[in-house]
Amino acid sequence: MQELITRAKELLADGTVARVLGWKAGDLEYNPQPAFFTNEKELEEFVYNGFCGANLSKYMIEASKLEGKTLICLKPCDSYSFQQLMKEHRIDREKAYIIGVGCKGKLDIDRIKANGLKGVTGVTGAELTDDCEELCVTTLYGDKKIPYADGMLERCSVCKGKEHMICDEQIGESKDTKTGERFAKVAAVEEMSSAEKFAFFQKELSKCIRCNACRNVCPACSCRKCVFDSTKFDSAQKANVDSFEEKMFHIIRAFHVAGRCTDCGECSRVCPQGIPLHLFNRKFIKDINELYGEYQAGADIEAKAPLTSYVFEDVEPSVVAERSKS
Amino acid sequence: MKYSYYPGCTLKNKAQALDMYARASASVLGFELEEVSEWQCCGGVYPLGSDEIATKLSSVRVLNEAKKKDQALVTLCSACHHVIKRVNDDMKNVPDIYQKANRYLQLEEDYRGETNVYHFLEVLRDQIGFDKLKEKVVKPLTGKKIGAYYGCLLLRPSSILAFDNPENPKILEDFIRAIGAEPVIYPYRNECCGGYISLKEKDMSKNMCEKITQSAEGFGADMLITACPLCMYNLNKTESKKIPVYYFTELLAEALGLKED
Amino acid sequence: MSINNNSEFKPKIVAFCCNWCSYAGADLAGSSRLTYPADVKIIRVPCSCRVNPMFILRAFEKGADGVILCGCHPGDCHYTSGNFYARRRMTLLFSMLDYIGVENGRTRVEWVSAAEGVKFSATMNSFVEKIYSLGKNVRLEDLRCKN
Amino acid sequence: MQRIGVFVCHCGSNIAATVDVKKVVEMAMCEPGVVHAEDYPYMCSEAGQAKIQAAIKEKNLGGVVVCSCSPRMHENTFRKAAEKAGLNPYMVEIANIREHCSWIHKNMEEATEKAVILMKAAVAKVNLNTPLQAGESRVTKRALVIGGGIAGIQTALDIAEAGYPVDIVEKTPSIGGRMSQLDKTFPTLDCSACILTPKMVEANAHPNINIYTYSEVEKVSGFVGDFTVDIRKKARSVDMSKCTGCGVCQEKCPNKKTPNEFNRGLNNRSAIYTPFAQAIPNVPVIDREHCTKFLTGKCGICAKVCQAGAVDYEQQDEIITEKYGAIVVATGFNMINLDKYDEYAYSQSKDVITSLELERIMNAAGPTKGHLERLSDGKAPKEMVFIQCVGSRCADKRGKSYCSKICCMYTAKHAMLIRDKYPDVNVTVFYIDVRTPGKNFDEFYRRAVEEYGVNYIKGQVGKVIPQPDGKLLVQGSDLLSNKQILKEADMVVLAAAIEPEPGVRNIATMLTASIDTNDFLTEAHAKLRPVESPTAGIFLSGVCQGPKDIPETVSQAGAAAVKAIGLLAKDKLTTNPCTAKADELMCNGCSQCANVCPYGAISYETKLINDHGVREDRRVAVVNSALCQGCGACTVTCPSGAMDLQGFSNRQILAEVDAICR
Amino acid sequence: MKSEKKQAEKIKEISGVNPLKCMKCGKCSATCPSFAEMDIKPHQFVSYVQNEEIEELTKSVSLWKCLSCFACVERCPRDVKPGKIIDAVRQLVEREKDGDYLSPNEIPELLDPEIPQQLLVSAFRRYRR
Repeated sequence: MQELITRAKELLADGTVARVLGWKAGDLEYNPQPAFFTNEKELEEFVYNGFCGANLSKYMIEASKLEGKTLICLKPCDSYSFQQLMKEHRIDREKAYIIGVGCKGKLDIDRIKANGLKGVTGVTGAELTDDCEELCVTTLYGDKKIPYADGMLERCSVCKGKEHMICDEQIGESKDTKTGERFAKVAAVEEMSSAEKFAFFQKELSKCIRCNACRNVCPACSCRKCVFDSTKFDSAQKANVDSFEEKMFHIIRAFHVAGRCTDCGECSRVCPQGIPLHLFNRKFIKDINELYGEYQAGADIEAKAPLTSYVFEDVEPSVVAERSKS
Repeated sequence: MKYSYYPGCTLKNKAQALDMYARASASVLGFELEEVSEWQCCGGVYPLGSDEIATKLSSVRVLNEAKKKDQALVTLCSACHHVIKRVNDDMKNVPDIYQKANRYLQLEEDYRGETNVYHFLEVLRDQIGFDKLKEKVVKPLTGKKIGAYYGCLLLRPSSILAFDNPENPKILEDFIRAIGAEPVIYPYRNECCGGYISLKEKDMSKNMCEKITQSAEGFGADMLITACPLCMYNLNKTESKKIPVYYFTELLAEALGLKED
Repeated sequence: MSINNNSEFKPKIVAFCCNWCSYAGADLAGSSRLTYPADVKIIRVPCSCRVNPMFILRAFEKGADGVILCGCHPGDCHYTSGNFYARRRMTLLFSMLDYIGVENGRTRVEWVSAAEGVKFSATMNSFVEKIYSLGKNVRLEDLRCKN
Repeated sequence: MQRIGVFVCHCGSNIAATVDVKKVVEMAMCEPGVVHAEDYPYMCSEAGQAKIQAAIKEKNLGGVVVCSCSPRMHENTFRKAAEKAGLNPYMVEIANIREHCSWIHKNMEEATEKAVILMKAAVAKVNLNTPLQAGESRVTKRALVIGGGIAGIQTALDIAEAGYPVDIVEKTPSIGGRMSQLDKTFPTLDCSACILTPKMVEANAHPNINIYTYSEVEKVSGFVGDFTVDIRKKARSVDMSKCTGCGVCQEKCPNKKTPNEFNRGLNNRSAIYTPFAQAIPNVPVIDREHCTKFLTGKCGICAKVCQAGAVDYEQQDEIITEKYGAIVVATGFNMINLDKYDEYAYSQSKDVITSLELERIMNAAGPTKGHLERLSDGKAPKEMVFIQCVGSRCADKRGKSYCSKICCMYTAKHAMLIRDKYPDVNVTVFYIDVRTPGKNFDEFYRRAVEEYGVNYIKGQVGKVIPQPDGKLLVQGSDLLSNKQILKEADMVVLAAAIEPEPGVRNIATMLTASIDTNDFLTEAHAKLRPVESPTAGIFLSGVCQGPKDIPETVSQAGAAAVKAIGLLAKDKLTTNPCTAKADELMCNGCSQCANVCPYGAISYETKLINDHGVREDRRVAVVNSALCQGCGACTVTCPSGAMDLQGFSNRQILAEVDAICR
Repeated sequence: MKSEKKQAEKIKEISGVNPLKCMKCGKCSATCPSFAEMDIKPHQFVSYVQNEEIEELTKSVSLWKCLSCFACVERCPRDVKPGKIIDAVRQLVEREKDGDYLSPNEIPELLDPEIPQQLLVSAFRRYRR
């Protein structure tokens, strides 16, 4: 972290960048938030620790409109989003100075609490100075040690890799955190009967309060005006009467980002209701990989996106019925 | 470089020359032919029927042996090459055949055409290189005018054998040049010698071979070379036979200085 | 229309047909007097690629029991490539609907040329039959929309 | 809310027998916005149209729904009627209650219910219709013809005669194309040069025609009526304005070892050359790949002997950019490579030749000065064998699946010419079928057989076997006598398949013109629009579209010219108003829509946008309505819904959906 | 008649050949080295199967004259593979009782000292079930 701050100060001082886009401590220590820093003084608040899960790429859309360059800190997975936004001309590469920051897996306070911990008051071991093997959780009932991996976001256990797709320089070490199969949960749902699937999603989606946090955080959901706020589809400003409205919203949202979603997992991370929203996006990714060939959004700026290309021999939609387990 | 090697029945018997000279030459050229253990006869002709499975199994076993060693399989006799190469193609591309064959064989791992099958000549051309071969020649056959006789089995069907241009092949001609002799190109070099028909229809194959040898002689060949014991047998049966026929490996050994006079 | 609890199931089926092939195929079915159930209502679109997943979900939201999309055969699109895009979009959308537990028989894509009146009629007959066998769509219906 | 009128047609009894039209009218009056509804036996009749027009005026209608037959039948009729009454034609919608309702349902109640729903959907849609104006785009009154063979020349002449300027771009140093290589033409046997050369001269002299030889199309942008084309004029190394065409340079050129393309490589030419004596322009080209001066720096003889001082070794390629309203493709054909047909011994024997090579041999300006002789030993042949369908009608990977169409006739021509000029030469033709569909064609072929004694044998040849004595043994089938024939010949002529000139694929890509698996350009409609590409403003002339002979080529060239003239004659083009349109305020500028547009109609501009008081430069999509054909692919790709299709807008379609599911 | 139809289907199945692809150019017969010895010629085999006249084919001496040299297969412009049809008919015959063309008894007189093993192996495969 110190190295990052030092480098940021240097770049501010020599005029390479006009501001720094990073994280600063939030109201709670395990809740750092994205922030712009414009001078050395402000940088004192800069943090980069195991809780800095927020993907900063989307902030670059606004930063691209500002005078001068912005130093942006990107974790390996964030760099996919950044590159995807570049591909869509939403951000200006020339306006960014990218520091690829190391990643040893990002933490989630809810996951930590899920280890049976109550009255959590603080967490140590997330400073990224060590190998990130263990966390020490301070609770009202005493300290408790848990393995670092047990406090990690789901997305880190199915990490795409610790390589930055794009950056100007790299600071900090990374550590492989992949332990699981990315599509395991999707495959498990696919195995369910039709009724089970319906029950599963109805249960999850009925929690949705349409707070739009998923939409706001999603780097692919960067429309100036969302269709759900627009009069063009008669779909705006509807009260949620039943679960269908949520389904429609989440299906369409997933469809709109299909082929563009980098699977950064921010939607699930920010959902206050804990809905595993990434299961929608990952379903599309899995289908795309299986039906049209492996595709990772944001990995290759030149690659043709699956929904804006085709081959004559593409499968027919009837494949869905053929593949369906239910 | 080590290859699995499938000699086939005739090379163990009537065509020992073809086999012997090939092995000797191989060691000089820097590769080794490791004979597949307990190989069985390929059957001599490729079973054309789409429903014939059992007759293809001996080839599959050989191919699988090579696969287990992670080696390419080298053949020498044209007939064996034809059969094994085609069975291999079936095992790779024809679901009905590879499914049934694997069901019969109950191998540890299904065989799906993984082994590469090369004719000895293909090894010379593609792995060793005729230029390289030329460098190793100590007794060039200078001044000899040699007609290459391909026959049918090595060339056709070209979509599967992929050996050379089936209508105007040049691999043996290039070989002849490499050993210092002069190739004679004549139009019957890719026509059939009569093959297995010579057992019962001796006149038919005689007629065919007559055409072949006369054409070769007419274009000025002193001798013919072949890779096939059956071609050799049939060509030697012509009435007006004047032109000698050799296995190409014999001339190769000679050029490499391996043949005792 | 009022809700008639006693009435037997009359499915609502929306068929999106591209103007150049399938709509003309439907016309041909008509001029050939090839019947299919009146439950099917056709919406004309210029090309199968004009059909937005929103339209399909909206139909279900409003109480449709089945939605079918018909376009030119792959390779015959009036706009050269529209149906190729439609094919990918619909494949993914249908897969998603199946994934969330909507019976996959409720959605279908068929390629019907302007000359295939017989196919159009046969397709509609089989689709309607399928929808009858699935019964009323409850999983995607928005109750608010009933009146 | 529009003021809507609903008009229900009985179509005699076609609709009224199964649909209760009165009920539909009654239900229509209950729909919001509907201020008028009536039925009539024949809405499409003049009286029916008059009723609509009267209602539009009297009730001040803003939208019209006609419940009638398919819109594919009478949408235009009703739109025109509405327009005459002062209503924007795009405010008319049709509810198809005939083909989609009355004709397929037998139960009146059921059919009426459906008709009502279809009417409601149309009303719901028309409520959201907006008046649309057909757009206009200008037409550059100049045509480009790609290819300077007989097809290109004829097209150019016809367009030029109509008064429009035309440019011909020809890849080789001279116009003339394949036809200039031919000796005689069927079925009249007149000399090819005698009929072609005057056309070449005429084209060259025509005030409206400008010829770029030794040039290629490099880049095409724009759209129908307004194409911009970059033409690369390759360095000729000879100043066209100075050269007098005296030919001394070619005579003195010491490097005469280059295969002569014009003579199919049967003899050699100099490095500085004109392809043939009647070349237009009669200005030589230095073949830099073979010229000693360019290869080694030494020589320079041509410059020394040129009294006009025209030779210019420093000349560079030049790019000319020009605007055109129409483009005609006339890129022609080539013979296939015969490497894969070695059973016919083409590569083994010099005396096995292609038909085009025979044309050169028979031609007085050819490599043998018109004497029929064997290329191996110069001897006169006594036995000639022709083999048909070499590479044509092949289902294997070696050849082409199509019939090359011209071979039967030119072979009959060759056979006849040989028998005429050399009566002692026997001619045998191995054929599979003799195809002579053309005026006087079969008569021509019969003359070859009956009057000239050409021996036609039905059966393909299996192998051509060169003999030690230089003869060729032809082993073929005679299917009619069920025999295998061994025929000794002195020369064998192969009717090789023709294929589109290889460069056409590149040109088609530049033009976004579609091309089939055989690389023939696709026509907009196989029967009804055979000389137009599906891409507007692109026309097809000659063999680039499919195999054809000279008479057919010339008629197609004329047809393509007429289509081009029809376009150039317009000052403005009206465009389909049902095009996509981007809402600048909502557009993200993400480029996804452009990726799916089949017409390249979407581009991006950086514009100053005033978004509710926020003024900023934004990258936004702009649809060129002249290019957009209205498929709507972009609208679905657009996640924000900024892109919409006029006439089929999201809200319109959703309104239909709602009406149907209500 | 009916069984001939069945046999024709069997031949198509064993050979994998679709006789309808044939355009009747005769290149197979033009190229066949055994043409002179055959009573029914290669191109006719295709037509016979197409017309379901199998009876005559099964009696044809051509079955035993074809070399399976694949010249017809290689050169066929329509990818019909007449050689495979002939082989399929041969199999049809051999799979019947007494269908063998070579009996072990005749072998001794056919032998000579130079005969390579593969000749016997091949002949057995071709002539017998």
